[in-house]
Amino acid sequence: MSDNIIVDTATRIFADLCEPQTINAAEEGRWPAELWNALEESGLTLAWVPDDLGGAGADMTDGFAVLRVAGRFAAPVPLAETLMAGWLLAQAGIGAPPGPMTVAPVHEDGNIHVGADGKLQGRARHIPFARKAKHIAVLAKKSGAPMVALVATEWLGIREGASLAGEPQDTVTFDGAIPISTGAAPAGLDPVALARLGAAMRTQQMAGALEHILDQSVQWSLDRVQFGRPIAKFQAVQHNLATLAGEVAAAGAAADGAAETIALEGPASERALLDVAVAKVRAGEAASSGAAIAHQVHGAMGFTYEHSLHHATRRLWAWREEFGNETLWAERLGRLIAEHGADELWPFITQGT
Amino acid sequence: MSDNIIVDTATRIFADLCEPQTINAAEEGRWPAELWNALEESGLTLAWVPDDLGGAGADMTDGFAVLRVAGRFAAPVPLAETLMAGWLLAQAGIGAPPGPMTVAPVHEDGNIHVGADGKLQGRARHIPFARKAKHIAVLAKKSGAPMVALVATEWLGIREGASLAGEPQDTVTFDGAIPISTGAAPAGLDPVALARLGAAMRTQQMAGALEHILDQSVQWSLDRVQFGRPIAKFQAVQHNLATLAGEVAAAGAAADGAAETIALEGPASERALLDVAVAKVRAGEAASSGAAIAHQVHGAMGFTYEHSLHHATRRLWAWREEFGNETLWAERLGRLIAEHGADELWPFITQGT
Amino acid sequence: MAYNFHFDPVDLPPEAKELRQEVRAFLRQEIEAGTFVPDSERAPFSVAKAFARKVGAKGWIGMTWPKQYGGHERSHLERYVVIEEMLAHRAPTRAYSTADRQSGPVILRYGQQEIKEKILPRIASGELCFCIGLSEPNSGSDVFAASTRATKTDGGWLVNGRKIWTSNAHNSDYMIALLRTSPPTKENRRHGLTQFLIACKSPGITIRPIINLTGGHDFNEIFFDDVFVPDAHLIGEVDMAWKQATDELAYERSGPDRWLETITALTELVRVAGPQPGEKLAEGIGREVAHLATLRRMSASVAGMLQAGKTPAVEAAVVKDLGTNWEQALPNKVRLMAPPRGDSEPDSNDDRFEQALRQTTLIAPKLTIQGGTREVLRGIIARGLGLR
Amino acid sequence: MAYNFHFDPVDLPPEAKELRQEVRAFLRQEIEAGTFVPDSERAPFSVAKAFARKVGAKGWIGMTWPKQYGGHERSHLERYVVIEEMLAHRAPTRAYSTADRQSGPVILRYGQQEIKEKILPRIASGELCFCIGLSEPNSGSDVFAASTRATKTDGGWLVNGRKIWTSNAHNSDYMIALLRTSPPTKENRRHGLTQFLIACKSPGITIRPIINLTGGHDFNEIFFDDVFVPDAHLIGEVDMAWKQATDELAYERSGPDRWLETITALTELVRVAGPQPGEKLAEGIGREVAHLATLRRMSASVAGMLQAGKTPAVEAAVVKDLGTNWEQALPNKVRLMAPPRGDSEPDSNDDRFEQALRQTTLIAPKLTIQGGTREVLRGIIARGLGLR
Repeated sequence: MSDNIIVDTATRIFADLCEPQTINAAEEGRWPAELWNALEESGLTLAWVPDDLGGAGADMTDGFAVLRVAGRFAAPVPLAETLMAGWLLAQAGIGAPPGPMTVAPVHEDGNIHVGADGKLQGRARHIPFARKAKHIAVLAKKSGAPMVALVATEWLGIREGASLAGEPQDTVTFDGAIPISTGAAPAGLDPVALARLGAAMRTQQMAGALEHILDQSVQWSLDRVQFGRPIAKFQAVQHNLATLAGEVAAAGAAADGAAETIALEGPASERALLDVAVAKVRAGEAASSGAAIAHQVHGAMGFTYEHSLHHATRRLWAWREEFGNETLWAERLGRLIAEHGADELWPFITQGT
Repeated sequence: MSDNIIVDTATRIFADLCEPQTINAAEEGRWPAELWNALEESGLTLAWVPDDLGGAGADMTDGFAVLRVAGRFAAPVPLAETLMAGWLLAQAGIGAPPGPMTVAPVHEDGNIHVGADGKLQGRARHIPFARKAKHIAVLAKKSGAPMVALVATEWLGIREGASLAGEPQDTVTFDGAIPISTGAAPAGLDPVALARLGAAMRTQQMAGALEHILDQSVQWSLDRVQFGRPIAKFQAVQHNLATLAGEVAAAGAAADGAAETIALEGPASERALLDVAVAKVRAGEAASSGAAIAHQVHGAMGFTYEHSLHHATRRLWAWREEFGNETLWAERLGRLIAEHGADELWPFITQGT
Repeated sequence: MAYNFHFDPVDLPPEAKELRQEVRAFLRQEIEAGTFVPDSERAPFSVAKAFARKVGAKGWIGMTWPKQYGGHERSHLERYVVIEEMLAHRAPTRAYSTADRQSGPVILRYGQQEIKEKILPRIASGELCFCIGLSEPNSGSDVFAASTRATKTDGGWLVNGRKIWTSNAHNSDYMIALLRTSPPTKENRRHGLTQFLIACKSPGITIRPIINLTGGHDFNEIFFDDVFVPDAHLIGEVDMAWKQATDELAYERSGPDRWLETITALTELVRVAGPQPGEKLAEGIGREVAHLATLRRMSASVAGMLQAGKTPAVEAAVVKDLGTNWEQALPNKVRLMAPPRGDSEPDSNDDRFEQALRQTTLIAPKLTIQGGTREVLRGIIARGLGLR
Repeated sequence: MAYNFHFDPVDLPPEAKELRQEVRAFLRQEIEAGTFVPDSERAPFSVAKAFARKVGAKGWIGMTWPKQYGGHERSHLERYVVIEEMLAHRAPTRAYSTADRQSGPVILRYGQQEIKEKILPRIASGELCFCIGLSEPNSGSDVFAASTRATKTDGGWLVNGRKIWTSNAHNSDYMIALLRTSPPTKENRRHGLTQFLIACKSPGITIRPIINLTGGHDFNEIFFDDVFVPDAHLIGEVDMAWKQATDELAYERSGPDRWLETITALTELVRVAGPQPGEKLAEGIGREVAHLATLRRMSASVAGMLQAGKTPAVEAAVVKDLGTNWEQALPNKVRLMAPPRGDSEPDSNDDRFEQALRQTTLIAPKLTIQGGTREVLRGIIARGLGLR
């Protein structure tokens, strides 16, 4: 499979089946079955599951590229989460079931255990799409060793919550749940590494959403007439949009860096920490300043529910916080840089390239 | 004396005797004797010394207002320092000698002692104009009690340094120096309180310098033609200058608040901490963003030594750091707010008014 | 000298300080009595309406107006104190605030005697709610491009067209609308607009709600179909609204509502921080408080200048530009200062910090748009600097 | 779709990675040998000149040019690596960098054969220093308003007028100047300008130094009084310079010199912070490194796109706008992150942090002005977005 075929497939599906009304309906709780089914039938949802475990066995970079597109369309489905769950299960040799999935934990201090009786213990907060998922891929510990467990959601205690984007973000209680299957995770795969993968994925979605609001804002500025001319002709608007373009480009470049590194060497390496931290910090800043500009350009219209701008901007506000916000990643990154010391700052940044 | 007479006198003296060449010459080490003498003869330099100690006995608010004017003219003389020294000496009932003075320490961790033998011990860094001052008013400790000492500079070890503005900023070693006179300072007057007064004074100077660069930038934008019209007509320039105007106004308002409170109740109260911290933080931010805008509007011309913009901007860069920078004061302020708690935030800010 | 605007020192008179204590006591009592919860954005309108009557009974609406019209002839500074306490306590003022701040003063200044006598006392008592009909689908920031027209008819005017972004119209009794009565002239594109008082329940008016991105209903679109407005409801001179529009803005632009909209994010952060926050959090809180305290001083200063009979129009625009930019940026700064909250934290139904952060994050975009965009304000300041 | 610009993934070829090690080894050796101290802004020109010859001997000037003109036919990515290492080590490149980056490529593309053969090899060897005569007293950002004129005479041109802000002119052998040869036309205000190669020592040239606010001498004002320029020194088409000016900018705008100018403030902060900084300092450092690493990726991406034969003009403007804004803001951020330094600190003659902070603070203002102001860059990006 080439990059283009996968991305083109995804783009076509979203363009056909991810209209603004679909996104609004999803916020009201209606599952976008048509969209999800098309994604599943195309094999995109299990892109990161190897052939022999029932998946599409695509390159990780292809999966990241699809998430960029999903972000562009504000797709209200757990595509990122299902990709990630499939990847996590595959790490432990567990095949992926059909249907929507999600992962737990999402926080670095995640603390789920498999007891001697084989039952799960623990609680995970802020689990995206938990109530819509059929299964959850859990990264737990058993006697101190990392372990991946596949659990059916129907057995779990779910306390519903919502992200700023109105997407499900639930607290899941695993106490006493019996996994469908479990497998040992490779050494080094812990909630910290898992959060890196999640952060890299969210960064792609953010980059896509930013590309979208740039398009939308440029188009709006060309169409909207004030004081007798399109607002695009005002220097202040031009400068705002030029600034937005810079933020969009930076977020995209940073997201690409994280994706490449994870595709190359997985999330556990020091370089993965570097590139993911850079990406989540930079994309988070771009999300904040970019969304602010897009809203300023759109004026009152962009503040309405009927205009679709908020599909992207509310997701940007939610995603910048998920799998670690800018503060958390900046601190990690700063500590890493400090450990290596001043004279290694430049060599460290240019490592690999 | 009314506000206006004092301020008008100061304005006239600076307008006559504080030309850009005078400021450049001062940076090369030439003492602006004419300017200083005029200030001294007018009584401005000892405005804060009571009549009975040989000073002008003006209101503190008048002194602050004069510093605003001095900042506007980038006056290259230790007027603020001499005012402050006179005030400090007066606290201990010591009369002020003629000639330029400065104070020590300027840092909250200042640590100068008067020994049992009556001699001073200690070293103070970043003392403004030390090498140009005839005397230094020192806030020291004797057996744990605060003590003010007047010392002649000629007996001291001075290691020369310069601020970003090219003004003297020296390290002074007091070891073994015999004060001309000493007096007990009132309880509560310690280097922390002294730094508050210094910060309030610098804030006034910063507010004045900011007013000046706004004037200068507006005028330049009206005079400078690019692409066939004055750059003032470009919306981007207008927005920049409007932003600068806001920063100037905010710095001025914040500086006034600190000056009023200190004039009312001295620097040792909790409210003085609040208002000085607010002022130094807000004016510091205004200095940074304001100087950046002024330079952007002035283009290459403002980066030359022959244009006078740098007289104000380099002082703004130096002053934002002196007597505690934004970080230091913000932390103090944040701790104060936290101590009082969330429900007291609003009442605390509105206290007094 | 370009620096030709000025903020006078603030000196609240003793009666204003006393009044502050009185307002605080009243608000504490109302909160304790359960009259409202401190969450002005989400209070039902019925709560806001009941609250308006209580505030009116206290004499805190139309405070500066003549007694003859139900006002209380108190100072702008006293009014200022009442308003900032209301906002700081997040009291539900929206059933009377527009009338108190904008509509009432316009009627007082330009309205016909009959209307002044009829309407102003009812505003002051908290009985009437107002909205402002300014923006139209094709004129947002550019209010002078309005095309909704009023045509002279027997004994009054017939109104046809559309207004949009009209806050609170669905709850209002009256609207003051800017309507086209003549075409603009070549010399003055602002010519030809006239202000009218329109009863919102008039036949021919249709109100379409516009839901905003928080899911809330504040904006409306209003359709006028041969709506009759009696002659007595004409406000000021025909075609000359542009002369009337500018003065009143100083009232509107510098108020505490221009920098207190997201304060709850900061307050709740201070609560989360506890009495001994770390270096980073203390610094962050201090930085924002420095802005807040400075804005408050500037805002109070404008009130003082109004009281002194000055017209601080540029100063008011400066306060609004600084204030709305600050309050807009605040939730994101608070977010980045907040201690991380992972799986080790307990779940809670009553997470005041999280709620405050979410709500302020969502409303932030509108703060630099409503009531004069950032671009419009900077244009006004630039004009004040002599640049245009 | 408006999002019509693109940053290709970066993939430095193995030879570039090897070259990086080679350059680092060379620079370390030169620093150890005392050839230069890592402080490019303040190295004497004689040091820069000697360094240029060494770099030329290494084959690191004119790297991408044809061998026939003294070049080395290496890739843009190899050149990119050399440049970023030079900057990161603060090597004194100013005796050759302008010629390598801008003047050489212009001569290569538009110069006459005779000049290419005569000049380019001497640039590549590190022998020749160039400056660029663009701005004039009445045309700063608006280069097409230039009025310094070249008038045809026997065998060449006579130049009269003034150029200003010409960096390094007092040290340069040649200038490439943009001169007026015809008036602009009604249809095209950019018409009528021509590029010329001018020997700086030509009779009739007077150079007046302009000291900058750091006390340094970089800028100059240049007076032309009947300066003769031979026909062979005409570069490109007469009156058509506007067609030649745009292509070359991608080379200039996206280079590491657009985001590495103040890096020393960050490096020295990391040194001050030590291996285990507190929460606040760690976060602050991390935030800036995130920007730095992203800028570097984007900058390298533009080099890769140049190598692939693309013309990433808008992308280059984006890198320069982001890069210069970041590097300009950096010193102030570093200042605010730095641990307080009061009387408990020792005095030191060799306070690298303090020195780095001061120097970068002073040069910061020029970073968004030189080589295309922020306003010009944003205009270019806006045009790329289809807004103008």
